[in-house]
Amino acid sequence: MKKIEAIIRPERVSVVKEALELLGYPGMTLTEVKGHGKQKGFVQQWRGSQYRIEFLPKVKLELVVENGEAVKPVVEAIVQHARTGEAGDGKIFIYPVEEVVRIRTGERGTEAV
Amino acid sequence: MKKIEAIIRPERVSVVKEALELLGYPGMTLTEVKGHGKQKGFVQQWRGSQYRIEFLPKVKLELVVENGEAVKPVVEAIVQHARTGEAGDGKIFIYPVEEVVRIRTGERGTEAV
Amino acid sequence: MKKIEAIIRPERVSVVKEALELLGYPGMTLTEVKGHGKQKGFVQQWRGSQYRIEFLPKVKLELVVENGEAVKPVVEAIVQHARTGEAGDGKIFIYPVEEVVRIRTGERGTEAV
Amino acid sequence: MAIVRGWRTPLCGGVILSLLFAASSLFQPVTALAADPSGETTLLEHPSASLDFIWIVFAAALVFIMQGGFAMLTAGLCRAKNVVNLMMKNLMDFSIGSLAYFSVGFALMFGATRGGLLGTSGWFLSGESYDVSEYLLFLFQVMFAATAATIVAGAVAERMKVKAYFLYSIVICALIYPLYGHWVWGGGWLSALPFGVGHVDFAGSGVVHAVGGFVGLAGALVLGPRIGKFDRQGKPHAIPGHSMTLAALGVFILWFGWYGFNAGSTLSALELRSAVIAVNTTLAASSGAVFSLIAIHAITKKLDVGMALNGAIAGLVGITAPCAWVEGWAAIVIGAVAGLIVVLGVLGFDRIRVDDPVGAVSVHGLNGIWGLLAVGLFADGSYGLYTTEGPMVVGLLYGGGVGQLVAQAVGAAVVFVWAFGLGLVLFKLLDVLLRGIRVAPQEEIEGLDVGEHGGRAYPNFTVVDEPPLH
Amino acid sequence: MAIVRGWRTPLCGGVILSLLFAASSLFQPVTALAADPSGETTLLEHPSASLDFIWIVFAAALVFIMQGGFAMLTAGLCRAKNVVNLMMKNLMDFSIGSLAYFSVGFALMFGATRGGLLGTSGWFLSGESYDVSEYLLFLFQVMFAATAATIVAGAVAERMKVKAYFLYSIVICALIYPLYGHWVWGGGWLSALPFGVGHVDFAGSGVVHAVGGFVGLAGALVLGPRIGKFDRQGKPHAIPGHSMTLAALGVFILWFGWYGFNAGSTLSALELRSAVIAVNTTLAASSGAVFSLIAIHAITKKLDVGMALNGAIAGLVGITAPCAWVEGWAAIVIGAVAGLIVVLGVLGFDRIRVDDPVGAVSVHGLNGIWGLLAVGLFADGSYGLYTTEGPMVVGLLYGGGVGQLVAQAVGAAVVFVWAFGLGLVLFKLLDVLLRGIRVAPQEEIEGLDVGEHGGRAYPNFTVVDEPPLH
Amino acid sequence: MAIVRGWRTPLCGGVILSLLFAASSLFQPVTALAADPSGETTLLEHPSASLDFIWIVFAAALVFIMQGGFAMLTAGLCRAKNVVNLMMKNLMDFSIGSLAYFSVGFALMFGATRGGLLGTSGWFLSGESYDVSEYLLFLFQVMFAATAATIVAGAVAERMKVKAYFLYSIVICALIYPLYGHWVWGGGWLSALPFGVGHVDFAGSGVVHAVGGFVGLAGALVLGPRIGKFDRQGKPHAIPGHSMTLAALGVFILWFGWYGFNAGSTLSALELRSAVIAVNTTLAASSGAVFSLIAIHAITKKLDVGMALNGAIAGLVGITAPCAWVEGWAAIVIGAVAGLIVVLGVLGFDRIRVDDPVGAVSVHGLNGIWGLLAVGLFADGSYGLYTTEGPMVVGLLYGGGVGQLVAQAVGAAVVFVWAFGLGLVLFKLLDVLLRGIRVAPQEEIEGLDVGEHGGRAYPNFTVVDEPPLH
Ligand SMILES: Nc1ncnc2c1ncn2[C@@H]1O[C@H](COP(=O)(O)OP(=O)(O)O)[C@@H](O)[C@H]1O
Ligand SMILES: Nc1ncnc2c1ncn2[C@@H]1O[C@H](COP(=O)(O)OP(=O)(O)O)[C@@H](O)[C@H]1O
Ligand SMILES: Nc1ncnc2c1ncn2[C@@H]1O[C@H](COP(=O)(O)OP(=O)(O)O)[C@@H](O)[C@H]1O
Repeated sequence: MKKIEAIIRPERVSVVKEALELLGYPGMTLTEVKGHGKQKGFVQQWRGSQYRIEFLPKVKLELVVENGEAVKPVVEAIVQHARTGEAGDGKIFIYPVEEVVRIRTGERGTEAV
Repeated sequence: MKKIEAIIRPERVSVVKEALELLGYPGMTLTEVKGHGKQKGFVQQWRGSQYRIEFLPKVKLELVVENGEAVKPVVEAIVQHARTGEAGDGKIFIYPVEEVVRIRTGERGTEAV
Repeated sequence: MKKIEAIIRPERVSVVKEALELLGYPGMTLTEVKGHGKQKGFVQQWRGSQYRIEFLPKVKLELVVENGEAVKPVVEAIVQHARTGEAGDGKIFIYPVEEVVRIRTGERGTEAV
Repeated sequence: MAIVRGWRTPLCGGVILSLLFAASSLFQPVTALAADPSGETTLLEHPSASLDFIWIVFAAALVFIMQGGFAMLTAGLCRAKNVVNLMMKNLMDFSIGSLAYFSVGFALMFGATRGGLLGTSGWFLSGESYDVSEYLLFLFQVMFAATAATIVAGAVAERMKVKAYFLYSIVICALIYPLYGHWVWGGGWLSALPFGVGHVDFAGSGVVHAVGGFVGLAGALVLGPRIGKFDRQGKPHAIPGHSMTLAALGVFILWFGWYGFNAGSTLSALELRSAVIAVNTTLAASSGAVFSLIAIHAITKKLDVGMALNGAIAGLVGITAPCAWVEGWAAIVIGAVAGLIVVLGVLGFDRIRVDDPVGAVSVHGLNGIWGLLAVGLFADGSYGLYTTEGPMVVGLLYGGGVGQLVAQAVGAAVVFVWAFGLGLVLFKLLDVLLRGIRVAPQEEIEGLDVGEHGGRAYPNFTVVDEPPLH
Repeated sequence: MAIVRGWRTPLCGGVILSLLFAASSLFQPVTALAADPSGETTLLEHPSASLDFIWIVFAAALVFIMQGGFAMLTAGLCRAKNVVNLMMKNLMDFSIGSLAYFSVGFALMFGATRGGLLGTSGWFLSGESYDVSEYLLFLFQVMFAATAATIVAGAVAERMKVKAYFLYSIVICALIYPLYGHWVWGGGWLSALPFGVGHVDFAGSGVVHAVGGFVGLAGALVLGPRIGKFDRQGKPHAIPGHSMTLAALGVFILWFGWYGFNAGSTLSALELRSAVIAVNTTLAASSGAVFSLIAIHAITKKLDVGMALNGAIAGLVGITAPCAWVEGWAAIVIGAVAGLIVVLGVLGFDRIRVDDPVGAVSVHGLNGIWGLLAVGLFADGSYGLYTTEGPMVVGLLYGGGVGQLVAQAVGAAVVFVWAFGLGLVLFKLLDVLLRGIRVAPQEEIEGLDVGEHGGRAYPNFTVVDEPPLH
Repeated sequence: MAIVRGWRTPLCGGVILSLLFAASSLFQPVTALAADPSGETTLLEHPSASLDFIWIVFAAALVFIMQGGFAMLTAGLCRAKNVVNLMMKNLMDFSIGSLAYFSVGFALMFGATRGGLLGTSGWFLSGESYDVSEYLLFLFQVMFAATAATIVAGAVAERMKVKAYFLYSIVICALIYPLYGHWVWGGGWLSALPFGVGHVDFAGSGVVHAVGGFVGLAGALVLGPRIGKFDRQGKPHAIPGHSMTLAALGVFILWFGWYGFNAGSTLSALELRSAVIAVNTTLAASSGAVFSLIAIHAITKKLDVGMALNGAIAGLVGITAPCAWVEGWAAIVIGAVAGLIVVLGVLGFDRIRVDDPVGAVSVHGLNGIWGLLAVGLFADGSYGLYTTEGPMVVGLLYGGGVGQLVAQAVGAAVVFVWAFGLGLVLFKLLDVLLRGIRVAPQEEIEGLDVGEHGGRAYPNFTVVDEPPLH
């Protein structure tokens, strides 16, 4: 089993989510995060004096899939729908997952995903 | 070392936490997340027009344990205390961890957990 | 590729970030989390009756690096700059990462980091 | 404040009036109609009425904004997940309540009395009551009725069904409040008690605040405590409110509105005692805040802002009955005692496992009683029966003997029995009628907003429910 | 409210005045100067003026705080990411608008009329207009002009460029509002219509609210809907506001200020009808809230707080024109209809794809019209032409025939054509001049605060944009 | 506003009064008692007093709500982690301060003067001072004292110990404010300066705002800047406030209350100049907002809402002294200059490393001075010494010569030396007595709420401290 973790733009979440559901992956977890990378932050102002916001709001989308083969279509769907072509589009990381448990039933392994 | 990551209902956090402390695992990290899975969202209303909330609030509980043996009791404790039997109870994922460092002391490995 | 995940004090984020940038690692993702460990919570009061805050605010800093060698300097930089020497300084966890994709370009692997 | 029919003519007002009457006789006499909807006749016969209209219209507006103050205070002291529900209740208790008071309540309270028990004229402010003076009195009074109604919202917060609350709002504004009000301000039996000058309550420590507070107590008891408030051992757990800025704003707005509440209760601009009233209001609120803070700091070593905010309101409630009859230093003492009462009340109700989320029973109920008794203690004989005219109201400490204190104690006992008793009956009845006045546990945990209202208060923020995390 | 030059002397005011005049003749006669900047002469000649000054200064202050009410209501009903922008617009429409009204608007509205079309004197309140009575009238009127201006902020929220909004603020306060105002309150042609007593509008359902509402409609149309409001199929999507506590606070503050708005529009403390006006204001607001809630609950089965809040304001807008001419029960009916109108309006504009983020067009525009017509239906003949003096205003239901209703309908048609028409021209023109009055899509998505204002409203909170997450 | 003993009888007031006196002689003469706690005698002897009581009670209520305005503005401009602490300070500076002013301050300010230096009668408003007129004056004055006190809260925000602040509140209300107040309004030496008509300050640009502003400057200096405000190179870093909606609400409430502050300072309803005062207040605030926005936009190209909000208050502070003596256009100029001053002040204090979190020193201190000087420049000779009666106040630009400007400059110098000097002494002394008036660095970083108050303002929200994240 693999975890696909994508850091994406907040405004792309809904289209990415729809694409993943169409692919048959409804289960996912989202976290509001702040990111810093190639994309530059921006300058803000407070009563005349300026300051820089260096971390920009992003959404971390986590999705555990049953096996390695499922990774490819999911990654492609995310790349396709999350991309704008500008700095700040984000990244996808793939991690190994050793076990999954569904709390409701206690099922384990691929069935639980 | 393993990381146990449980996505659970916000209202079960306190009992799960107590159970884990009793087991001897006080260290843990919580994140407010939003999840989507088997559990259906619900319809909300704003000045007469309706909209659907599809992601429901969940809490992600992360707990790194010193070795594989520790995983079982922890997972059992979480399943037991987080479960309501209804859709939306959440999932537990187990990941491999390669190293742990305690920032305060610089200790590494199982001692640092 | 490795993921370095550090749970640190919110007020140390800016110095840690600067140190990591100096080391050449600008890309990172931050999440507001709440933690519980050696550090004790504290008692609060509400209209005369008291309650305990057991989870304290922390920031989770995630940083994926291209290879195992990069881990050491990064971990050292974090330990050095995040440490206060008091309970609650937090921990660093290292995880294996199997793949990285840059959404903007579709690049994969170490180039994408 | 007491019933006013036509315009009071104290000695000096008489000076003005007789003078102007003399002059008006130069014109064709206008036959005084019973009802004067345009105000022309009223002004002609009582030129000083124009002063009173300014005074009361603005005072009523000030009392109105207390609704906003209560809304902010209650919201601030409750959790974010129930705030839509609270705003709905705060808006609707006024809206429904004012229609109920217009239809029935005002007539029961200020209509021609039947044996000192209830009023019987002026329904819907129609017919003879379509008159500027009647409308003016209604304007001021409807704000008071709605204040009593909204006090209860805090005590039953975070668990009562909206529908139950709507029905309750009708009953308090149409029946519970007006009937007791008739006994004190409508020429009813309490004002005619044979002790002291009879039971008096200048601006409503009893009529408004104790009524609201004790109906609230009944509601809190029938509902039972919120999930999580007491653990299995019965130990109370704090459930902090979601915004101290809104709570503080609420207190400042309430305090502001209270100048209309107390000073406006002279009902006449010719009562210059209004200055003393307003000063006493200020001092008692200040002293309530200071002494509740001292008390809670002595007990817990924390500068507890929630308690200090409650303390300011407690001081205001305490001075509401005696505001016209006492001197500045006495107002400070009354406020100080109110501040202590609220601290002991909040801690005490927690101990006996009554869950009153915002402290409404302690603030309005207990201090309403205290305000009534304070008249019997501190009234200094410098002011009369709601006017400069005698008989003067004199309390125990100023040599007035125990008479006034007895009259006050009787009123206090009656308001407790009436409000708490009818409150119990009402909520029990609603509990049966509506198959429970309390929302389902699941709804309570999720928050009342998501269910019945279909929406949350703060959709752009991540709202966390603190208590489950400790 | 209608233009006042010097002080009205109805019969009974006359009693006082003639009396005091007689007395003043004992002193050296003071030559009446055209302009009296100190107020000494005015007081000497019209002692009752002192009452009117108290009345109007406080009423104006109450109307002013409605700016704060609008700010909170609009902010609460919009998203957190645009709130700095909204606060800026709310502050500046008053600030810029009041300077514009001082320079030009007041003279156009209340200056000596040229053919009933526009006023032509009193620019910058200088020269002859440096007079306490002129300043007093300006004080009250500038608050009304600014109210009209700020209503539009809600309809164009979350997408209009700040600069465009600033320019708009000048035009509405310097031209659009004052000219229409002149026709109704400045002695202009609408007030002289040959139907009924001419077109009347006691406190501005038409002059203030319909003007603001329909200029807002024009703005919403020229701008187009916010990104995400309608999907490709044209289906409306809800974009919930970020704070129901602030929205509720806004409504309470507005309601509070409305006592100054409506009762203050008597412009004289000698008009005791103010009591009836204030009661009607209360009842219509209550009834608006109750009936909008009933309506939306009937349709959606949800106790929708946003709609109930809108309903209260709708009731207030509806009663603004008729407040002085109707009885209590009629105020309730007027408010109830207003509550229904706002529900149908909000749902209807969604259906025809007009995006009005806070419902300003339904609340102020549609109900502004309703208020005007309600005069022609419910006026009961008990009150005259902005004073106790005749001719009395009588509506259809009270046997006044169709005349007054026609006069009201003409005014309603004119205000729609004028405000909507000029609004369209204005925003189209600004669109060309400023190369678009709408911010760039990227800025709209990120929120207007980060771009033009360089700062967000809530930097200590994590703000999430709900809609993209559903 | 200046001390009033008994009721002023200007020419025209005289008309009314002599008339009524004549009539009252028909009755048994009532011996004028020194103290009239019921108000009966006062009304009989001065029937027009009833007007003044209405006027002042409402004006005082309006000034009171400014406390809520300051609370919201200060809270909005500071960080969420310190908001409980700020609400506590805002509540308690009024509560403690009003008790201190009641005990000592009022007597020092308005008691019988000893050589123009200090008042010496009226302690605790007891004895001869238990009188409706004395209570009325106290009512209005205590609001002013508390305003001065609360201004300081902003300048010392986010780092001063609560206990130190409580002690400071006593001293400013019992000593610093009343003594300077005595010199200007209590018949003291500044009002008797031999230049112009003596130093004048209509509603307290100097007495209230400059006193608060410069005591605040002393506090900010003794405390030093907040951690993170200036980096090691001394470069200022922005520390944004946590809620622009609350900040904006605060400004609207303050502006609203200012109508009571300025117009109420006539202290008499017979001064029709109140209309001019209220208009000037409106125009100066508007102009302050507009010009501060223009200035900051010119410098930084951003539409900085924090600065525009500060600008509105700056305009209000600037017009407070001259409000009764200038014309509309001059009010606009005064406000415009105030708007520029506040921008330069805020940027300037940042540059010289004085950390004033909300800009209180620039808004209230610098513009307090500007307001005093503006009288000497723009007073147009149309209004006299706090009344319509002469000598008229004439400034340099209206041919009054340099005399009045000198009187104003002397007062300005005195208020700076007095407030800043005593402020320094006070805070240094408290620093020694309390072993530091500043909280520990760890507490400052965590926020003051968690430590001393044992609770946070927003427990249902995740609060992030923005600056460490940039
Ligand atoms: N090495 C990394 N480790 C963790 N998160 C990263 C890393 N690099 C980028 N990110 C995340 O991805 C987001 C987008 O990165 P950025 O470099 O701006 O994108 P792009 O490469 O497409 O321009 C960042 O805001 C950050 O949250
Ligand atoms: N494949 C997945 N990857 C990541 N998170 C998931 C996945 N499936 C479920 N979740 C998380 O678990 C939560 C509960 O899932 P759900 O399917 O509703 O539970 P259940 O299977 O017990 O009904 C979701 O809200 C989501 O946060
Ligand atoms: N085993 C663990 N798994 C996950 N997170 C942990 C674990 N132990 C500690 N943490 C995180 O690290 C933070 C600091 O831990 P703590 O034990 O207080 O630090 P220290 O060991 O330096 O005193 C905690 O608040 C928690 O977020």
